[in-house]
Amino acid sequence: MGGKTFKEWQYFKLSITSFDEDIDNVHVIDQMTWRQWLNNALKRSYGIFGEGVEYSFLHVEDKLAYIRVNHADKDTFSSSISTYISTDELVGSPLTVTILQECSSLNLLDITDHDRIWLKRAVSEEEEEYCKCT
Amino acid sequence: MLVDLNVPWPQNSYADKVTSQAINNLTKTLTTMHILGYTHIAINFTVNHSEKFPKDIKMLNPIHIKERFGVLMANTGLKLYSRITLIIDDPSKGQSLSKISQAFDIVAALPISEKGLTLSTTNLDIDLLTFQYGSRLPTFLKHKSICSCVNRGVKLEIVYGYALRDVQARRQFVSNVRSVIRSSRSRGIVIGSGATSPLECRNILGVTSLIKNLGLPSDKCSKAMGELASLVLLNGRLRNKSHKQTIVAGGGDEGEDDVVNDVQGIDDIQTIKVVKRTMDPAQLGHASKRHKP
Amino acid sequence: MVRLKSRYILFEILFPPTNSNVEETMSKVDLLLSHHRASPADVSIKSIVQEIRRSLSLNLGDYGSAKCSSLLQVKYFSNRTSTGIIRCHREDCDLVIMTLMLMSKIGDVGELIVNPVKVSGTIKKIEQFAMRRNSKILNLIKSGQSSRFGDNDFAVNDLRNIDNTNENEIENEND
Amino acid sequence: MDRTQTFVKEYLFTKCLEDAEKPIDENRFQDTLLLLPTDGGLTSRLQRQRKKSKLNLGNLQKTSQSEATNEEPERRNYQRINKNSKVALREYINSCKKSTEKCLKLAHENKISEKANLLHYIEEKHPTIYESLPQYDSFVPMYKELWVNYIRELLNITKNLKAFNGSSALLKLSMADYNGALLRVTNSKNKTLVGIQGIVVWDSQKLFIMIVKGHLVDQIKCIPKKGTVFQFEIPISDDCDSALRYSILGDRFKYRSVDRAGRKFKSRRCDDMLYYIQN
Repeated sequence: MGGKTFKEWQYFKLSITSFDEDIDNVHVIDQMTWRQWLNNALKRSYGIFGEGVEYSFLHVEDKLAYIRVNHADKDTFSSSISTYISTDELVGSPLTVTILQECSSLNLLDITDHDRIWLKRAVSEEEEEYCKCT
Repeated sequence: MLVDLNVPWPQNSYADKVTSQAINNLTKTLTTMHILGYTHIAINFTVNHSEKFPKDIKMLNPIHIKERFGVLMANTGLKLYSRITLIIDDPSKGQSLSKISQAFDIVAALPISEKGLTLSTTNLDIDLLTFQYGSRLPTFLKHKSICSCVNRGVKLEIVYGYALRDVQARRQFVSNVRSVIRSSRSRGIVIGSGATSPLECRNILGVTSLIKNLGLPSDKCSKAMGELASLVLLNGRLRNKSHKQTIVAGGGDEGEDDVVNDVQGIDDIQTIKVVKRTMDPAQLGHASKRHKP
Repeated sequence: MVRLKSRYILFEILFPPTNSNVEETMSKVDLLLSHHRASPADVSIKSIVQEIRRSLSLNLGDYGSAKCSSLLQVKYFSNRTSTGIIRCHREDCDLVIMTLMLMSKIGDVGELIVNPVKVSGTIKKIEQFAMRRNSKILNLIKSGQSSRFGDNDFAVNDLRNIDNTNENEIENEND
Repeated sequence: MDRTQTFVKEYLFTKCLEDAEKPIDENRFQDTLLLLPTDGGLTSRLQRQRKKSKLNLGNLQKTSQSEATNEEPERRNYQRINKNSKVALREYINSCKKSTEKCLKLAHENKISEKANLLHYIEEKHPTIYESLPQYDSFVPMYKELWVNYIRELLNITKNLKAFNGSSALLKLSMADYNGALLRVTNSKNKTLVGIQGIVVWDSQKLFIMIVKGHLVDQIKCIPKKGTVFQFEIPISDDCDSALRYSILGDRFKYRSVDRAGRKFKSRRCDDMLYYIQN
């Protein structure tokens, strides 16, 4: 019924590197470190109100992460993570994140085949949530 | 008509005593609210749903507004209402709302668990749904439950008092408010202060700018404090003072006489309004000249 | 060439009586007087600007504080009436009002509320509004001593007062 | 889909069936509404009949007999009685309106400004108009004796109000009959209605038909219930001048008193009643 389709979420595909091969393959970045990194990034550039941005992890694989952000805050999110270089207290060396892909619908995400399972689950959850009340 | 729906009553449960110092602090908060321009304030008594409630109706409402704040209301022209907020943790233990909602003007639910949230959004007859903004939300808020609850007429309350207390609470407040606004699609949002001391009261310009930054469109912001909040008051008062919103006790021509604004006129226990006879059949019946608003 | 668009915010500092107890019988005027007090000496333009900057960077981080403080000046602040005027960009006047609201102390003066009253495009209009508002408070205090009057006509920051339809009401009241 | 069903139930079933839920419970009511001619062309026949013969109170009985013969006699239900009374009521209101207009025109022409001598003048010159002119004073006893006593006895109001139970009174009042009540409009979306006061002649589903005591001539007014708040007072006893004041929220009162008895009102959002608080 809503005229423009109400876009709820924005999906990011992020990759984290420290531009230094051996450190990269030594450390495995788990979800906790990702969350810590993103939190620092948002805090540094947007303060408390930045940290309030609602985001959740669709899937985390070592250096790759798929994140879902509220559509209204997608600009603050992307601007804050692209301008932040973490200090070396997390992993021992500064880390930067590059945005590989940013899209507003799930099926546009280019994923390798073995990611099918979590993607299907995310899509189904999305459908069930979105269909009911406009 | 500027409404604030949440000024906390210092008592946490029926057991603990209310010190006069706390009452004084509450009076000071109410006066500061009045200075800032608020006209209708609801004093909020938060209690656990699973607590043992006193049996008879008179004991249910510990905020005796007339005795304690009668003079204040007369002096400043404030209109005070009583509100109960039920903390719903495990729905099985709580008892029925019908007896409770007769004693209070507004009934609100504060779910702190997943089951509590589903119960309060589906079949509880309440006016307001509020959350603990200082700590994590019970669950990830889904459109389905929140929007259906808003369509039913239950409003969502944002309490900005948590933002002023300390940095950690402010951080939680920001993310909670964002998810509330997202999940309710910025419909049916009401703003309350939750001010425990005079220092935590803010005027409408400050509050609307805070909520505007959190994502609520600006027209809904200004409506949240005035129009939607008065609808919550109307809904609550009609539940007690009228039979299913058809026949209402009281009423009259001047502005102060509808069921919301007429705080003293309608006698609480008997829900009747005794008044000098003004309508007699011999009067002429044509429409009165419309006095300029 | 479009000139620099800016907004002026009239704000006021209230000192609610947290320690002295308020009996209920105080009339409306005493309540008004108890809240408006001259601000102590060390609340000055410098300390206010410093506090605003600190609160901006805490709440809005680098990006927010940089954006706002590019044009953020406290043009006028008088200790006696504890009212002041802030100039800021048109886009982020909301951010500035929000930080004003989130501030709970200035320097080490703790017990205060910074209360934004009016936003307008030119400093002249703000001054006129401030003068009208102060004169309105003065008449209320003078007339208030004796009679008890309508409940919210005096509440100077109530909703009606903010939208400008009320301005002419005050105007014809004074002329 | 369910919106249409409540509309059909509210407007169709309440009129022609005692119990509006019956067709739905026996799920005779299919989802897809088949638009068949509902009553075999009765309304179209009625239309033709109205154009042919000028129907007024006098020959009402004659037409109902003639109709009953050529139709199946056993249609006893609500519909048959309802049809004639609706026509009669409409005729009555229109004739009253026409006659009050004529009176006002006459009063204007001969510059009569007093009600008494206007009535006097009309009585002599135009007996036909006078006969169909509504008289407010003839309705006053209906309110004074009939309605007030009925309500007072319904709520068993005694001199001292201590034993008076307010909430049960509200329940009874919501099911009471308001024909003959003295109502005044206190608040309404349509601001011109505010202040009108009159005795209810007929309380129909969507409006109160009231007779209003006018300065020059009394008028029949149809006040819509939607978006209006009416106020009425029940004097505790004839001599003492204190009374109980109640108001009726028109939006929620849209069912005729006979329907209201059984109807259970489900609690609804009151967003449309904002005019009630904002003056």
